[in-house]
Amino acid sequence: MMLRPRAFALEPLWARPFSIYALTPKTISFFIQVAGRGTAVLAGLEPGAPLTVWGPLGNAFAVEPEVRTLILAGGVGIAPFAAYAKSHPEPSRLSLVFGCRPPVAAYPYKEIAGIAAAEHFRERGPGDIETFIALLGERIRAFRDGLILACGPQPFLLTVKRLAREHGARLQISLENRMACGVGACLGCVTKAKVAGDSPEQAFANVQVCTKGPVFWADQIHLEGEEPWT
Amino acid sequence: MMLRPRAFALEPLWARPFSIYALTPKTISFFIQVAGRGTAVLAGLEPGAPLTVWGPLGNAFAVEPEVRTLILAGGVGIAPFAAYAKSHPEPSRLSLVFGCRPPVAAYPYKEIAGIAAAEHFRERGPGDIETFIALLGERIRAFRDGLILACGPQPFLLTVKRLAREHGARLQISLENRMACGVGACLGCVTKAKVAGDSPEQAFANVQVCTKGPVFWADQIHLEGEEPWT
Amino acid sequence: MDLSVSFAGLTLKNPLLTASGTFGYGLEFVDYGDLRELGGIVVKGTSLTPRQGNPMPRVAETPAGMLNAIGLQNPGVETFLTDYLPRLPWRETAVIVNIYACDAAEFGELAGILAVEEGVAALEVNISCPNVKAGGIAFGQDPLMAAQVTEAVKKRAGNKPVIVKLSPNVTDIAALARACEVAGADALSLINTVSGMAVDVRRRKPRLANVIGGLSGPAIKPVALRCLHQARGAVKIPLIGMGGIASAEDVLEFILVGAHAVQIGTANFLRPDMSFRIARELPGACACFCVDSWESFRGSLIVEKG
Amino acid sequence: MDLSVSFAGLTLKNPLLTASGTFGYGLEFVDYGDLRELGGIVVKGTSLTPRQGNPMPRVAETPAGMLNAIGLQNPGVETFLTDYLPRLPWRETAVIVNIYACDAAEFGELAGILAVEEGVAALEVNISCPNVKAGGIAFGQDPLMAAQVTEAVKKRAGNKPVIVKLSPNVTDIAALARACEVAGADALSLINTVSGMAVDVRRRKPRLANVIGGLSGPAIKPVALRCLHQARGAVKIPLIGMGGIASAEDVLEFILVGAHAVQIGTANFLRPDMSFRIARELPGACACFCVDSWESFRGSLIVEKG
Ligand SMILES: Cc1cc2nc3c(=O)[nH]c(=O)nc-3n(C[C@H](O)[C@H](O)[C@H](O)COP(=O)(O)OP(=O)(O)OC[C@H]3O[C@@H](n4cnc5c(N)ncnc54)[C@H](O)[C@@H]3O)c2cc1C
Ligand SMILES: Cc1cc2nc3c(=O)[nH]c(=O)nc-3n(C[C@H](O)[C@H](O)[C@H](O)COP(=O)(O)OP(=O)(O)OC[C@H]3O[C@@H](n4cnc5c(N)ncnc54)[C@H](O)[C@@H]3O)c2cc1C
Ligand SMILES: Cc1cc2nc3c(=O)[nH]c(=O)nc-3n(C[C@H](O)[C@H](O)[C@H](O)COP(=O)(O)O)c2cc1C
Ligand SMILES: Cc1cc2nc3c(=O)[nH]c(=O)nc-3n(C[C@H](O)[C@H](O)[C@H](O)COP(=O)(O)O)c2cc1C
Ligand code: FES
Ligand code: FES
Repeated sequence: MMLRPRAFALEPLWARPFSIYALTPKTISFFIQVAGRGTAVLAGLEPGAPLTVWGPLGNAFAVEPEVRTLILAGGVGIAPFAAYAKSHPEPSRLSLVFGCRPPVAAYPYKEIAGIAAAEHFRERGPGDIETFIALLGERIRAFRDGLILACGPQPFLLTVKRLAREHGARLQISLENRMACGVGACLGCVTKAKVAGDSPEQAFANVQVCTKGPVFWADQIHLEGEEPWT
Repeated sequence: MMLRPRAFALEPLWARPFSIYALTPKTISFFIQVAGRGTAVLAGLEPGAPLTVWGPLGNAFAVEPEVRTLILAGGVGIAPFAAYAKSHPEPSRLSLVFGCRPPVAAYPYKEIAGIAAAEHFRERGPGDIETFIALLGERIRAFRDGLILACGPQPFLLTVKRLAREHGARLQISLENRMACGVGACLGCVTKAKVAGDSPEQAFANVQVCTKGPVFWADQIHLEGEEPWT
Repeated sequence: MDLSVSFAGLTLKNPLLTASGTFGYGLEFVDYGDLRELGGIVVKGTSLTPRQGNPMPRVAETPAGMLNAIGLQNPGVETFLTDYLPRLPWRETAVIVNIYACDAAEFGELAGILAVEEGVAALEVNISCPNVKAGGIAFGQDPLMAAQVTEAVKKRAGNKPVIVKLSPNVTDIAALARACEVAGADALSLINTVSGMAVDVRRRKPRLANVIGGLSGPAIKPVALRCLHQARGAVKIPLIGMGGIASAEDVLEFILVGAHAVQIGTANFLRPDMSFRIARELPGACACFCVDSWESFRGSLIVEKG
Repeated sequence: MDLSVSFAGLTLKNPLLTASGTFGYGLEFVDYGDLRELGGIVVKGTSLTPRQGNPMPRVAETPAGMLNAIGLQNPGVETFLTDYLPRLPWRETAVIVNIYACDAAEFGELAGILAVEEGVAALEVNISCPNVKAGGIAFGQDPLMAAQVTEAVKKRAGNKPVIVKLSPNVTDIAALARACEVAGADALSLINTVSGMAVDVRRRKPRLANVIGGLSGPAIKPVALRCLHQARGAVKIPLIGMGGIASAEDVLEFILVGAHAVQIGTANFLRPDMSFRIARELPGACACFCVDSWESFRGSLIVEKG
């Protein structure tokens, strides 16, 4: 007889990057959405299964206790904000706008809503996206003197960046580029960013998202799909 | 953070071949010794884990109810003989000689010993091997008018074949060539065997162990490591 | 959608063929599926006279792949025609014969024998035999020699389509592809195995008796796609892609890059019903990836930079 | 056993180097191990002037491997010498600089700059730049061009050992190896990545912006061992083996086939302490496989047939 366990798979080679979802002195938690093979393997692990873990890498969202802060999260982009909200010294100054397609109960939304002002929007069909973009626009305008933090899918980030620019708001974005080494060595995860100064004429350089990011000031980077800087 | 489950391994590509150890209308059992990566993955499976299984392939040891039959098993080579003994119509005519290095309790020896005459020999150190070979020689001589069946590691099979030839005994050998396709298609598992007739002058042809074997009459095949046929 | 494809004088009910040497004569797989579900079968490399092949061991596993040095063991073309071909459902599933010889004349002779066989849909010419006169470099590694073999086969093949199978072990596969096209090939198959080797540290020996063998399986899929892409840019004749295909999505990858058909090889060893499964999963995969017709999908890869 | 090796004017405390482009400047890994545990570090490909590299995406996963088309992003040789080299423990661990240029003159210039740097143990010449004049074929794919580059570097390299890094994407790697030996190379490194490609069926696009990239990782280990074996048969100068090494046993495989040293590349991405782990596991693996000395073990592969 020939036997072949399905576990004889050609498993992914690289590790996968995730944000810290919760941290205690004894445990570290991740909030993981199954997106493909690697996350499916992670989701299927038995309790106690061994893992190789390294990090944390790079930087984190700015914490400005005195400043009204708007969190914009799309889908699993909400993951890093649970710990952010919990450790923020002035959660009363925080507001969250969360957009998703699956039911909101699938996400750690309530946790944040228990600490900070929060609202959510579920995209159910065509046309909803325009309503959501209008909502984002209103909120960004309301926080144009505060701080805005965003994490989510690429089209979401492009929209948020455009709206923030229109309203002259300060915006930080967390990028989710594909990563191989996760230590800044392979140059596979780079994004175009201004290395110093901020004059529009200055050339962009390719910097590692894994160690120089993942969080960037939106006006310092060029997103994939964005029209060239003018 | 970067996460990498150990299950992200570069798992073996091929299925692995095993003999049927026990069969009931609802279940099939295998007796598997961990020899490398593939068997280690199999051994580590959780109950209920899905497997791809195909077979049985090829032939099986001869059953000659009227004939005194000697089973020679080395190590995990004992696996196919549990079912053989249990389904044999005249187990009183069966004898087993079993050789191993780990304790005999690690093998399904008792099961066969409960049905057939059985003795075992444990190799513990240098020099033991000569004693075992002498024992094999004696038993083979005693069965030179009967039928001898052998399964075990290559050096064991070479010794048994030589002794059987010396004593003019009829011997069947089960081969454990490395297999890729397990259906006779890839020609990766072949052994040199006489295709028809049995004159020593006849040329050997390469035949698939997976479908034309794994059991062969010893005088019909050329084992790896054996001096050329004379 | 209509899964059938027509090219180079062949009509297949779907673009799935099995790769030579990995599917025997098809008959080994009848317990695991219906051969008529496949677009076609490419049988084991067949030579003029029987060959015993290389000594053992002939196969070794490698990460996501395998090495083989079978050495073209086969019973010869006559036995194939009398013992195997009549048992195959060649009216419903194309039977393509992979032919192997060590000089152009012998290739021509083989082609002549097969040209008159109704059950043979096409010839696939395996030009990986090392040419001893040319210092051991294989026919398939030299554009001139590849062209000579192609011409010799074409001349004797009658109305059978001639498919030349290219090796990836070359500096410039586009040059090989062009040479075969100019010499009259009706289609090209690519790729054959990648030259490789494995060793056993404990025994201090190569894992193959032949030392060097051919690497195949998922490990080489990126090499196969790259060769296909380069050949696609170099010639106009239809291409048959292969190398590491193990799913319906993999099949679509090769067609996206420009293949008219594909072959499933080493994946048949992962489970013997693999080719049948892929055939059954293909319609669903087409729907899932919004593929409406082969004509609109084939070669539709968006390449911004060459 | 004594793990140190001396060859081509280099003395390494063990035969483990890290492969260019996979270990940055070493400094990225200091949180995961002590650089002085390694025989040496080959730094990222360095050019005369800064380079921004290719557009994104630049990397893609493949079965047991990966593709990259980084495009040699690097800050240029001057920044390397002022900002990186002084921070490396070059007295205790060999720092080898991988150099990259698109013509022989520029290669010579780079060599001249590095020749006078005490912290540089050797130069590794990356000849995979496509030569536009020669129709896009890379220096490393043509024996004549490879020899020209080797000579140009050797002339300006002073007493620094010159290691030429060979590409596997050639019909005849032995010819390339011989050409570099004759041109004065002190050692050869092999292999660089295997040319490959991957596509995304959903978006109908290549997975790399550059379309074609280099395949590395365990998938290519059989190709690497085969190239090493062929080069070993062709030249007398020492060889540095690499391609898919991910364990101490893999290291021994390359030394068994004839390498003086090895490089660990893609495996550094499986876990950032990989090279340090392999360094720690090497003595145990030597004991387990009865390796008493590098001299007796190196190239001791038992080959019955060539
Ligand atoms: C800094 C950072 C933090 C992240 N934090 C979280 C988190 O907290 N929770 C969470 O669920 N996910 C997070 N992600 C995304 C997560 O890493 C990807 O979903 C995961 O790598 C996908 O792997 P896969 O093998 O399942 O999917 P694949 O089969 O590799 O790909 C499936 C799909 O996901 C896309 N994808 C693959 N890798 C990435 C990647 N690195 N970034 C973005 N898209 C990718 C592919 O393009 C494809 O469309 C984070 C990513 C980064 C870079
Ligand atoms: C017809 C047949 C019946 C078998 N029945 C049983 C059985 O009932 N129980 C059992 O435990 N084992 C049986 N085996 C042996 C079993 O298939 C191998 O032990 C297994 O394939 C090893 O796989 P691995 O990945 O663990 O080892 P690998 O890492 O592949 O190799 C470890 C060691 O085992 C050797 N090896 C690998 N594959 C084989 C093989 N196919 N045959 C022989 N040696 C091999 C290798 O040379 C190496 O020395 C049988 C083999 C055959 C051909
Ligand atoms: C065991 C084995 C035997 C093969 N025999 C032949 C052959 O006889 N003729 C041939 O042209 N190709 C032969 N090949 C090559 C395959 O047809 C195919 O080109 C190659 O394996 C790549 O496809 P894959 O990765 O899907 O296996 C053989 C491959 C394997 C693995
Ligand atoms: C991300 C990445 C970047 C690389 N950059 C270089 C380089 O700058 N110069 C060079 O000669 N080789 C470069 N290589 C090739 C490696 O040094 C090595 O030759 C190849 O990856 C094979 O080894 P591996 O399979 O262990 O990775 C790079 C490889 C990778 C994966
Ligand atoms: S993942 Fe390698 S540099 Fe960021
Ligand atoms: S394993 Fe393929 S022919 Fe036996």
